[in-house]
Amino acid sequence: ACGNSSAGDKTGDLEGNIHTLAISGSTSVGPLAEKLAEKYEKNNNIKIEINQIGSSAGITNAINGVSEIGMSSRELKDEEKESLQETVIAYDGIVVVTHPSNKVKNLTMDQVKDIFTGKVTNWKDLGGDDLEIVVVSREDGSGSRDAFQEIVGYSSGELIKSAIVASGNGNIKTTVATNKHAVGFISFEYIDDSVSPVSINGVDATAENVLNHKYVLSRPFLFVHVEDNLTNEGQKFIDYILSPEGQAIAAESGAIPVQ
Amino acid sequence: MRKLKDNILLGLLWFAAFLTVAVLVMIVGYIFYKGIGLISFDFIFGDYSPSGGGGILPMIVTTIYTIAISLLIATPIGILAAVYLQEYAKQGRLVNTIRFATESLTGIPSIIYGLFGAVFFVTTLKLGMSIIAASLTLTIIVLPVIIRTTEESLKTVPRTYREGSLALGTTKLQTLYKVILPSAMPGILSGLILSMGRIIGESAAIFLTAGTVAAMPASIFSSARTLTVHSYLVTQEAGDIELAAAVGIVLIVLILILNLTATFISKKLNKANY
Amino acid sequence: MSSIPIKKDAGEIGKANKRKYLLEKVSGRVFLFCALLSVVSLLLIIGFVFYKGSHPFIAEGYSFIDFLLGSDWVPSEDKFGILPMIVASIYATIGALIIGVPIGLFTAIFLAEIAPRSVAKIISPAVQLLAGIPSVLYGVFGLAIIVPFLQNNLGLIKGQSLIAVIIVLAIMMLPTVVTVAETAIRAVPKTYREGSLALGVSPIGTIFKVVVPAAKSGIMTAIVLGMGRAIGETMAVILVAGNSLIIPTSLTDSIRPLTTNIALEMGYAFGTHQEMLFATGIVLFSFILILNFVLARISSKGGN
Amino acid sequence: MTDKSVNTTEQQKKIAVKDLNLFYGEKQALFDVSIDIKEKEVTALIGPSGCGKSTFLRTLNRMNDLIDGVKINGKMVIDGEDIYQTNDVIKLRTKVGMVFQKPNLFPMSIYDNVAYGPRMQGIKNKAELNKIVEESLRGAAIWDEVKDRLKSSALGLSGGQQQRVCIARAIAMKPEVILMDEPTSALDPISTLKVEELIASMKKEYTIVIVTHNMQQAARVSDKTAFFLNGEIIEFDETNKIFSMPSDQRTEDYVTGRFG
Amino acid sequence: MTDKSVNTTEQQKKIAVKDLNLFYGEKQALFDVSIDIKEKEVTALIGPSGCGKSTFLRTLNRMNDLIDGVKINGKMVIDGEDIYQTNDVIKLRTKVGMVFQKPNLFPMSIYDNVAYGPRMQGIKNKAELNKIVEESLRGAAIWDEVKDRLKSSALGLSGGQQQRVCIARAIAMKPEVILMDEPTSALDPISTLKVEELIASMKKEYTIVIVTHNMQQAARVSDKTAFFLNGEIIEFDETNKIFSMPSDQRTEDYVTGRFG
Ligand SMILES: Nc1ncnc2c1ncn2[C@@H]1O[C@H](COP(=O)(O)OP(=O)(O)OP(=O)(O)O)[C@@H](O)[C@H]1O
Ligand SMILES: Nc1ncnc2c1ncn2[C@@H]1O[C@H](COP(=O)(O)OP(=O)(O)OP(=O)(O)O)[C@@H](O)[C@H]1O
Ligand SMILES: [Mg+2]
Ligand SMILES: [Mg+2]
Ligand SMILES: O=P([O-])([O-])[O-]
Repeated sequence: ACGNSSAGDKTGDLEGNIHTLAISGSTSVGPLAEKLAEKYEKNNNIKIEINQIGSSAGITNAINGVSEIGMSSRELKDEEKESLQETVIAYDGIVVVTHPSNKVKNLTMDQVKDIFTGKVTNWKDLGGDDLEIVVVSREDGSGSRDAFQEIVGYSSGELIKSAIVASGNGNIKTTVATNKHAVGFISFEYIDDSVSPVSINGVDATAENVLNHKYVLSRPFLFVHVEDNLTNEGQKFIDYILSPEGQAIAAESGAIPVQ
Repeated sequence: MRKLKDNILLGLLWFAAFLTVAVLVMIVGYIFYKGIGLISFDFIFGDYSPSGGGGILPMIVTTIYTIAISLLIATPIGILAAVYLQEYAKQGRLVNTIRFATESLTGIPSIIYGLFGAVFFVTTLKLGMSIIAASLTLTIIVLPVIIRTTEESLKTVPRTYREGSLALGTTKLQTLYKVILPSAMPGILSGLILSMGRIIGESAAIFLTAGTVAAMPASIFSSARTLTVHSYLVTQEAGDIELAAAVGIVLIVLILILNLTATFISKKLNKANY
Repeated sequence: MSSIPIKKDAGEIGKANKRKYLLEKVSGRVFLFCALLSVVSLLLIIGFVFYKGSHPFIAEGYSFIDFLLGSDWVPSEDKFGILPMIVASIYATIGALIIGVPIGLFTAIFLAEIAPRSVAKIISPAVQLLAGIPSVLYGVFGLAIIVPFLQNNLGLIKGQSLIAVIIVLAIMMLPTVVTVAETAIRAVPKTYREGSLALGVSPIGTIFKVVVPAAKSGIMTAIVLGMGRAIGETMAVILVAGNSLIIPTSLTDSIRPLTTNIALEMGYAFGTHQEMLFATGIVLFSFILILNFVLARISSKGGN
Repeated sequence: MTDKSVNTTEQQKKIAVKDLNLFYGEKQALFDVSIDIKEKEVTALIGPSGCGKSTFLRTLNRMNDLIDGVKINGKMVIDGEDIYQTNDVIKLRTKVGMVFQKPNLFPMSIYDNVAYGPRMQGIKNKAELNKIVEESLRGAAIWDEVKDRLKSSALGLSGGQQQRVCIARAIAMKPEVILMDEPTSALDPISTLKVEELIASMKKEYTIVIVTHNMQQAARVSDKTAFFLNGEIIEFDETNKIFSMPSDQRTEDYVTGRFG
Repeated sequence: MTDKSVNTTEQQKKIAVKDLNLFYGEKQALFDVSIDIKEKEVTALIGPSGCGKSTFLRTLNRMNDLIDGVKINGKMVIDGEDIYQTNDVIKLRTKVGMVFQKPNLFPMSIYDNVAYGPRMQGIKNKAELNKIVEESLRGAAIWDEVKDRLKSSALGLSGGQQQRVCIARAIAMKPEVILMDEPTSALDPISTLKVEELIASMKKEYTIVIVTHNMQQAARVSDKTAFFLNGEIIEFDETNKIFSMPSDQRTEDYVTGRFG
């Protein structure tokens, strides 16, 4: 993934010396990383390639050297930890969302669990209309799903079988936005008017509440790399992200800064 | 009795054709209806910005790159392979094996090509996620299409041309490039159009081999995002149907332009041939 | 003295042709090489997928039977059963064929035999153009129009369903089926038509009793290619299938066909999970080969 | 019924063509063609290539309707009915059968080929169909050769056999007129002979119009011969007369092989 | 050079065929064919359809090599060289030109069609090509008709013109022998006449072998005639003799139109 720029005749040395930083992985981290990279590239002579191909693919790429840095929205597995260094670049809140017409605006964590494991199947049992519940989940292996399940306290095997499995936050959002039975979960960054966020145990899903640990549905955004593969330029980009300027950009785009 | 049956069948034929046309009009209409609002000069010719706004020029450029490179590699190989099968090979086991292989290749879902490309071109051949890796993967995808269509159009070249040429003491090779290929050209071109469609429409295989970098590619060794991958990501991750549709409009127009160009060239060639 | 130039002359002519023959030989080899390249790529792909996909069963002690017949797919808990997906793929393909093939064939017949030339000249290229529209866009259309439509009009709790997949796939195979079948029907010798019409048979009778049967093999190809599209399609299906891990028992159940399973999870899979996705690919591939084989059989039988 | 002498002259006039002109788009292919064809006679149409024989033959069952841009004027009356005034082409074609230059059997079994027409007429009864098929194949002098393989593909037959099955297929519709466009030109001599014998025997029941390039054939099988040249009928007379003492120089040139 | 009497008998024997057998796969199409063809004569091959005329003609320039499964044995000597012993088919085909039944010009201009062969032989010189093209078209008696449209499509010519351009294309290679397979069967009478005249004039320079279905044509253009039947040569003799007093009954039957 090294830009052996052959079109270097015009811009000469400048072009030729540009370092290409290859980053790939989580589709949740991707948009944030793109924004950070956009700002960073403006002031630095560097080209950053960001590929949103899923957390595990990114981790694999980092391990076998296809990418310098991998992005993950899930915790590393033990065998991955052996070869990789990780850096938390931000936190991400996960919100339970429903159709805007849904009267249920608050749920307890137990209720969330009952919904996703199929113990409760009608909104009327939760104070809503007499409507069957349609559960929408992310795909097995997704960082968002891993984190959500772990915090709510159920396993993939317990997820109600008839759940719709949507790939990507956008897909969940579209599904929930067009179905008044539906409930799903998405990243903070993707919230808009088309869906209605649900507070958990009375706590609203805001960055503030995540930071003060009142809102517990959150997970880290990770940059991972193999120790020896990280170049100076790569290190500098990570440093930039962790700097106040970088963290401000993260906050702006809906993620939660690391203090 | 027969008349009634005829009329019913005729009605069904009209109905089916109407249905097909209606569905197709609906799809194109829907895409235009949803996306047209976003179409602007800046959208098509502007650089992309992750923080919103921005255009899709990098994706257009990437798309054109992938089409050009894949066809550049696949066209000669495909045509020559077809020439071998149709003009040179003794019809027998080897030819049947090759035909079976090419036919099976057309049946493999593109996600499997994507996986293969990701491991073989990206990792093993160390091309990295790049336009070239994606193009090589796409080459394998369209090769069978080109071979099949070329074979078909070679079949339609009258035997009399071959005989006429050979009887003048020319070699097979001379006959091939002076007489046979020129008159098979329209058919070959329509195969290339089909291949272009396949390349443009591909997402899974490209996504895994070229990646999704939303920036103007510096070279063919850069990671990049094609229009189709863009509309895929926009749908799946951002859930932005309007944007996906706007990209769709650009795609449809691009396909239209390429088709018309190819048809035009084919007409020109035909005229040159009379 | 005089014999030398003659000899030389003769030698030259021979040489000129010799070069031609040599060129002939070399080019033949080059053509063969190109043809073999496609075989090599197929072998590479098959080899690669099989190598990856068979690993868990050979080296890690998973049972292939459990893989095929198991109905639980929970990769994080080491459960890999793809029966629901096999069933889903079969249902979706058959359903799409049932809807898409007749409509496609009738449209093709209409375009080739009934439509005025001017009309066919507009519709046929338009239909071909649609074959080139990326499948993602069909998926977007499905998700934004078909899914809500089914939900609202059939009174379902969710529109992502087997029927939605069938409709989307049927639409997607239309351009292929129409285009290939139309070509085949147009290629039927005029003499058949004349023969039938001269017997006082109506044009419609002629079409259905003589022309269409004579185009059988081309029509079969149209169906095979359309089916290939249906089985192999991923991106549109992901959006409208619902991807639930149940064995569908009704048209309104959400399904997860084999292709979507691979595409859905490949980005997140690693280790055994990833290998199992390759194994899913093997099943899919075998599925396609078997179907191609069966259809080839049927059509060659029909041909006799 | 098969006795000619019973018929009055008026009845004998099966087909009456008067001042027929035919155009392919701008190009005129037939010029003021007039001819009367009698019932239960064999009429041969001869003439050099491209002179309009096929075109004329195909006007008799309106097969030219299938070609875009064909314009016809003049009068063509069969059994007292102007065939270009009626809309029932199907009826016309049922009455006027046709055998083509190249055998054009459908890719079906022999039986299905012959039964095709009657079936499309609505005849479903198995026994009745069997009867029609057998009679037609016998009528076309091919029954003995194919009776054991009725269910096998018609395309497996030799050219001559195929052509006779084509004739059987036409006979199965019980037509009154049979048009044949160079029916033996694709056949070997033995098959040709068989088809010629068949034509000779068929004229007891059918009115036959045959196009041929082969002068000897015209002489052998026909009662009357019409000589076409450049879209016109130059001469129409008893076959004997045309071949022994034609009244037009051009006819003589042609039949004696001075051109063509 | 053009005076026949100068040649000795041995020289006159341009082509000598001895006991030639040809098989299409299992099926034998030629049986023990032996024939000597003299230089600068026109030899006509006649016989009913399927008797092997075309097959035989095509063995003379090894066009049958193109067909899978063809097996040949026997001896075929042209100019003293056994053409099935050499590997240089190109040289053979340059020497033995061929004109086909249907004019088969390439979809190029008239000029390019005629220049095609010489160009493929490596002649690039513009002036030289121009000369060859003009000479060949003159030789084929078509120059005056096409000289103003050399650059326009050859496919826009009439059938007869096309056939003569085909002949010009063959002549352009300066062959010694020209094979013609029913060269006028697709042509109208006027074109046919022109091609026949051309053949008559060409025999001053070329050895010509022509297949024809048309007895009159054979009689008009050829010096010698060979009658084929079922893959055998039944009779080979002076054309006059074949048509006036053939020695074989089957030949007589055929030339008098008793079959075929
Ligand atoms: N579909 C057509 N469109 C235009 N012209 C046609 C068409 N069919 C035939 N012609 C022309 O009409 C004339 C008469 O053709 P027709 O086929 O009737 O000749 P024919 O006497 O049957 O010749 P042949 O003996 O070669 O079969 C010819 O000049 C031919 O080129
Ligand atoms: N490619 C082939 N494969 C098998 N059999 C063939 C092939 N070509 C010709 N034949 C057979 O060989 C025999 C001689 O054919 P050929 O074409 O030489 O006849 P012909 O005398 O030229 O007939 P025509 O006058 O119809 O052109 C025929 O029985 C024919 O069916
Ligand atoms: Mg005709
Ligand atoms: Mg022949
Ligand atoms: O795309 P993910 O962030 O859910 O892995």
